[in-house]
Amino acid sequence: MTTKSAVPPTPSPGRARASLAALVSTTLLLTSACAVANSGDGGDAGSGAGGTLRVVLGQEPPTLEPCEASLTSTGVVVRSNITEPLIERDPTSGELLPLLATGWQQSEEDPTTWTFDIREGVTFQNGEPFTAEDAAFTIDRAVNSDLACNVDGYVFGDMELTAEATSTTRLTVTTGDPDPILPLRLSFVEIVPRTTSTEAKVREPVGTGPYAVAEWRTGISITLRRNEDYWGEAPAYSTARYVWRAESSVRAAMIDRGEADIAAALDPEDATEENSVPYPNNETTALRLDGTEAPLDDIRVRRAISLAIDRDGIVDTLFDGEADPAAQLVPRGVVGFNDELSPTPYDPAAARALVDEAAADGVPVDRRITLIARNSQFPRVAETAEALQYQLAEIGLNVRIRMTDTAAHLQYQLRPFPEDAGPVALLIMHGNQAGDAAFTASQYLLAEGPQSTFGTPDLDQRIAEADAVAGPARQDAFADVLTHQDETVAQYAYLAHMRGLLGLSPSVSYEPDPATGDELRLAEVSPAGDPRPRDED
Amino acid sequence: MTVFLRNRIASSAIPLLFVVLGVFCLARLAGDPVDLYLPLSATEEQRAEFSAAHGFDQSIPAQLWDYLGQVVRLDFGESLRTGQSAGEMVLTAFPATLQLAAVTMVIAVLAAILVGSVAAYRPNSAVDRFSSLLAMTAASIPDFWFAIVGVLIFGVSLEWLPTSGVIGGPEIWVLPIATLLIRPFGVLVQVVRGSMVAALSAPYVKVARSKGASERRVVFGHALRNATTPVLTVAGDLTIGLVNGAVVVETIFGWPGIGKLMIDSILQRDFAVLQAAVLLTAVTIFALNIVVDVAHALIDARVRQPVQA
Amino acid sequence: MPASTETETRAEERPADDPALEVRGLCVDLHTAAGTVRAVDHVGFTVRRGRTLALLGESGCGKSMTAQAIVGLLDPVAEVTGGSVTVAGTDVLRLSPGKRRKLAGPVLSIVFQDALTALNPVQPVGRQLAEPFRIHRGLSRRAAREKAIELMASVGIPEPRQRARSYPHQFSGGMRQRLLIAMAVALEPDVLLADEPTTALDVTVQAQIMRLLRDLQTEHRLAVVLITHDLAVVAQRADDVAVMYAGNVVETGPVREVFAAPRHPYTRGLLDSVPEHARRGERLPAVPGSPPELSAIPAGCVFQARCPLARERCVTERPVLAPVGAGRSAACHFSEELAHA
Amino acid sequence: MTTTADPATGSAPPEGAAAPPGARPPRWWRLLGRDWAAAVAATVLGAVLLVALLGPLLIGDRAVRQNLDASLRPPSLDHGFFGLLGTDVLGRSVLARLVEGAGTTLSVAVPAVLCSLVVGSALGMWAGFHGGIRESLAMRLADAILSFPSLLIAVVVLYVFAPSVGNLVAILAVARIPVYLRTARAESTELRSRLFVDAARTFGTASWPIIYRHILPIALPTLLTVATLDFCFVMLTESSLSFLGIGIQPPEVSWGLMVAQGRQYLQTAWWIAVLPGVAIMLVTVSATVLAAWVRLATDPAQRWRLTLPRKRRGTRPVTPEVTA
Repeated sequence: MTTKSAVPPTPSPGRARASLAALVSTTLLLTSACAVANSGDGGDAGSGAGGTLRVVLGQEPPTLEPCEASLTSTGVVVRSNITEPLIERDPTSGELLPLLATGWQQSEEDPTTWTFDIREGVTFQNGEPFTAEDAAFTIDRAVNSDLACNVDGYVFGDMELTAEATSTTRLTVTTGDPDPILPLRLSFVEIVPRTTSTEAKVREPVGTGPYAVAEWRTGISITLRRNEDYWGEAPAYSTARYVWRAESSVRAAMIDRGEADIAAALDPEDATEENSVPYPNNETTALRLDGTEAPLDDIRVRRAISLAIDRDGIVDTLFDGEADPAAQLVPRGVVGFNDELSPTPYDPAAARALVDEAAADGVPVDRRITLIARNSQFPRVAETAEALQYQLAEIGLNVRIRMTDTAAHLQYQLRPFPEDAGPVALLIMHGNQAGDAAFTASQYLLAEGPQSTFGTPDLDQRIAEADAVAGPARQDAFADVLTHQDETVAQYAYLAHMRGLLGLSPSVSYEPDPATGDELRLAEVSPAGDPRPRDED
Repeated sequence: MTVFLRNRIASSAIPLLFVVLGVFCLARLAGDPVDLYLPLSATEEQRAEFSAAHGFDQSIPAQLWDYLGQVVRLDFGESLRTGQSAGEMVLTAFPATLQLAAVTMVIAVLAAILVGSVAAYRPNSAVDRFSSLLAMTAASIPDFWFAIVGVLIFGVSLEWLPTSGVIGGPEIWVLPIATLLIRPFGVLVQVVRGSMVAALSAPYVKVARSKGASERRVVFGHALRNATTPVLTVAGDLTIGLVNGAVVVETIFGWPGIGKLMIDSILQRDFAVLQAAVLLTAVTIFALNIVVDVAHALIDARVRQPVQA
Repeated sequence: MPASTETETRAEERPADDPALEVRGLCVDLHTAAGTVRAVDHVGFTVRRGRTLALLGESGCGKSMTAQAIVGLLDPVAEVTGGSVTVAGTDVLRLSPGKRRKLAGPVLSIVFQDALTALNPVQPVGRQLAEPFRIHRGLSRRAAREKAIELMASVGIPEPRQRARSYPHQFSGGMRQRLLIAMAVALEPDVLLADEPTTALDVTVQAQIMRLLRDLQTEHRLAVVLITHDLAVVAQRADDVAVMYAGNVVETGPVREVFAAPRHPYTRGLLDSVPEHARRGERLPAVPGSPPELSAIPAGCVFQARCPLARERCVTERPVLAPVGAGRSAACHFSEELAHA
Repeated sequence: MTTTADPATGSAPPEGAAAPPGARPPRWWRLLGRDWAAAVAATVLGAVLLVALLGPLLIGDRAVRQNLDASLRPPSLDHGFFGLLGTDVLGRSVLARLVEGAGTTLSVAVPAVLCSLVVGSALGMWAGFHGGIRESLAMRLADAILSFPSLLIAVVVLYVFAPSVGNLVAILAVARIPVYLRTARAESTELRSRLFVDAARTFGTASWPIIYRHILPIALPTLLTVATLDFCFVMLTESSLSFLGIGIQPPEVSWGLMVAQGRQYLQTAWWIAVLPGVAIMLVTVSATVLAAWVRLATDPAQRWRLTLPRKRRGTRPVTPEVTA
């Protein structure tokens, strides 16, 4: 900052003043001209019939791409609102119901082939008619393209699948091996028109649903407009607007204040009778015990852990009673749910005895176990981890807590597991949205399952057998698998079947179901005092 | 001045490169995004394919080289999470943060000068003690705490202000700004007070008084400008803090700013967005520092010219 | 005191022999950790227009505080507890701050010793010099600036128009002191207090500054109070002198007479310790011992501890400043003895 | 330079007032006693320090002892000493946790502040003293650290490496270095130009002794003030990291973590978040008050302010009222 002249030019004080003025005016300009705020669109007018339904989510959907709808944050907006599948599963009964397909059938002679009758008179929001060709295109796009769609991995794994439209109203799907639950799998495929790109994922999709994307203001809101040409019953609200707030207390405050009609996932301490309703959300929490590392490789230690957990205490104080102690990984309503299993009783004395016994046999019970949980996995997850840590310490185990973010948690959740992690007790939350224990077993119970640390050949065998049957036999077979895992493997110390809390303004009427967290059907929401029958045709 | 500016800008390029480099490597240390973006049951081939598609299969130096090549062409890559252009996402988010930061700092500086000067005028008086206590308390309130209490009181109980969001009139600014304001205000009041006490006891203030200058002239005409240097420095640092992300405020009030974007992209291992965001904020911060230096020079001639021996 | 012999250059409302500044019984108390102490104890003196009074004393004797009390710029620890300061017929100590401000500049003005810190470092000097005109004459920015440039020329700053835009740090020490003096005389005050105006400067520059002060005094018929510890400066520049010791004036009178025949042992001690000719720029020579702490000023004579003449009376009774000749006073019980010594 | 004792124009104590030659300056505790605010601040800090050091001995395992039946008890006298400030959701005594948290909080904040203070100041003074390329190198380093998202470092360190108090301290310390670096640089640049440093330099002294002997004593008060402000900042940042889930890891407990976790219970159980918040506030306000006082007390030019009788503190610094 040196100048060479002896008497350097100096700015007059006027110039300094001018620069201050410039600063101030720039600031004002910045604040008034930029587009973030002050762009109210008056759509806030309330939730009367024909008005706007205001929904507040926990986070902005990363995309609205239908083939990513198995991502909760995407699906909650897309599924059954913007796009629809061929078949829908009743979240409560588990029954499959026709939607864009009016009927379906597995071929008698060739169990690898299924045919679907396509509903007529349905148009996409862009005006194009919906045909079997669109359905075939969608399935092909979701499963066989290079898009790496979430639904592909989540529902279909590495299944071979070909879809073909034999006429405008008839679709044939062929699988490599016979698949008794193909219709259930297809209920996850949201139908898009043929014109959708196969090269890239779309951010704002076109579908056949009751609402169409009107505007997505990145970071601020997504607005859906009622699809006036919808083939089914017209929804009550002409518009729906989603916003997102990360803090549960703010979402609750928005309901209390009347700024939102529906709020996703409230924490128990923010929920009141007036602003929320609880609903079972199909999620089950448990500790997954790494059976390959001492001392967790000893089944007595694993059983002791199960005995040491005060499930009733945790459910009552931490979950405010909005959960049920669990005895298995799947909740009631899922095919394979075993009614005869009951939660392990809280018995620290017995647990301690088991640990002592193991210690006497040379099991290094004082080796440090890492209890890994994920931040904001569910409300009060940190407190839950602390309670578990304390209860396990009470029976003489050496446990430390490690809270992680999603990415780090996934490294422990999915094979290949991190090396040198030592014995890990992973706090998992498993949601079986498909309603069939096969999805649980293949992931969590197989010895080499992607989310399983160990197993037995015997258990693998039973799972394979159960997967091949259908109907009541399937139920019994999977129920048996779950019992068997408890008795001989005991990889999991179950915690609870969770319930969600949906923020609901008194001005709207809506009844959440187990799928609400993944699929919030706007068409089922109506202004209070005007309860609409759920369309369950 | 132009020479100075040119040198400053040139000398900023290398640290900027280091920032980019550091972020690039640290981000990759933070973990593999493959698991986050692929379905839980993705096969090995799918993983390999995903990695190859995004270049994660290459060595880090190779990735870095490619990235730098892209940056030179102003191509910041694509978000893993949303599929949008990272540069675009960052540019969309930045104005929200800048607006918050600018409004906050203008208010904080003006208010702090006022309160700090009043406090410094009579050191240790009741007014001084009270305003200092106020400032210190303000500076030590956790911001998320303040924000949530603010929402509960003004949003829910009193219904004076909207709870959150960016849709609406000027009232939506109140709580976010107030939350951001408390700390800079608290810190700046103390800085202003300190340097004003020093300035007011300087001999030239006595000289000004001996010329019959009014107290207002003494305080604002003579002392204040001398007291500006430390205030400017601290205000610059505080602004940097705000530009680098008002994460808490953006998270709670749902402001689509760069802080929220950055933390999201960190948690989601969305490298392209993270790198673009850091690059943009880093450039802004470097520019801000240059502005502060220039302001110093404008205010104090001694910075411009060497002191005569 | 002898009347001014200078020719009057301009008409005066007040009679020429009316004192421009009259200080009577001025007391300043300091509030310290140890309690309240008296730093300036009933100090009094008079200065007429065109004349110079030197306030002579060691560091810490209260001379600067006296000056600051007169112009009303005491630090908050210090408090005027008594006396009067009469300027232009009014006791400024009884004026409201606002009225007092009106006098600061046009009537009463002060030059500080360290010009680097006394000039505002972030304002161009021209603006600082223009300030008195803006405040008291209400001149426009531009007009005040012209006045400032004139002023700079009048105190001998070369290229004043260019230099007005420069900042204090771009001037040499002597130039800065000139600027400070220019600022003080801008509004042609009646009384100018110069608080060690040359302390920080080297010898040749000191002479220039003193010459400048004298020229200005002659030109404007200023009454000057010159605060210094430099005997040589007093001898050459002052008409009258007031010697201060531990907050008290111990001797006053015309410089020539006081220096020729001091009537207070302290004054004498000062003069004796200078070999033959007091040299310019030399610090006040040492009188054996050191001044008393303000918190421990004895009941009797303040100088008793160092005084060669001290006797029993000095311990119990404090001598008053009493006339010891034409226009001279001293505060010593034994001033007569000194006269004949 | 220091022989001119006449303070007529400076802000130094008026002649002979505060430090008469040979007199001892008033002892610091007497000065402290005169300033009730500083005295209270010192007492608070002393108490917190004592609690942090000795508290854990008294509370045993009560900070982690859970009792799900005693969840969310409000502060009351009914449940013994440790129920005085209520319990958290896991039925742990908030009082015991505050005591336990004091230690953790201080053991994060104090080392973090000290590290950044030492490293940043040393670098800054060195840079400011030498100027030129070394100065711009240090300044650009500061810019780089400032513009680096410390959150990213936090995430990497805490998720990839072990989350420990030591790592947390390191992150917070590195992130705050630029503040001291810039402050120290500014001070030493200004001081460099002063004569006495030049004189010392021409005698061929090495730079570090000059920095240590001439620059440090003058820059230190400012740096210490910045450090006190930063003390507060570090505690709050630690809390914000907990808010984002990457701070102190349970079952360890710090005030910041308590505030962050307790924020959910603001409406239902205010004591969980408010009490640690108040603790943070008390400590930072006390630290700031005490720092301001220390600064006055150690600055010979300012110390006289402390000696003013209370009633005169507020009087305006000009135009003394006439009482005679």
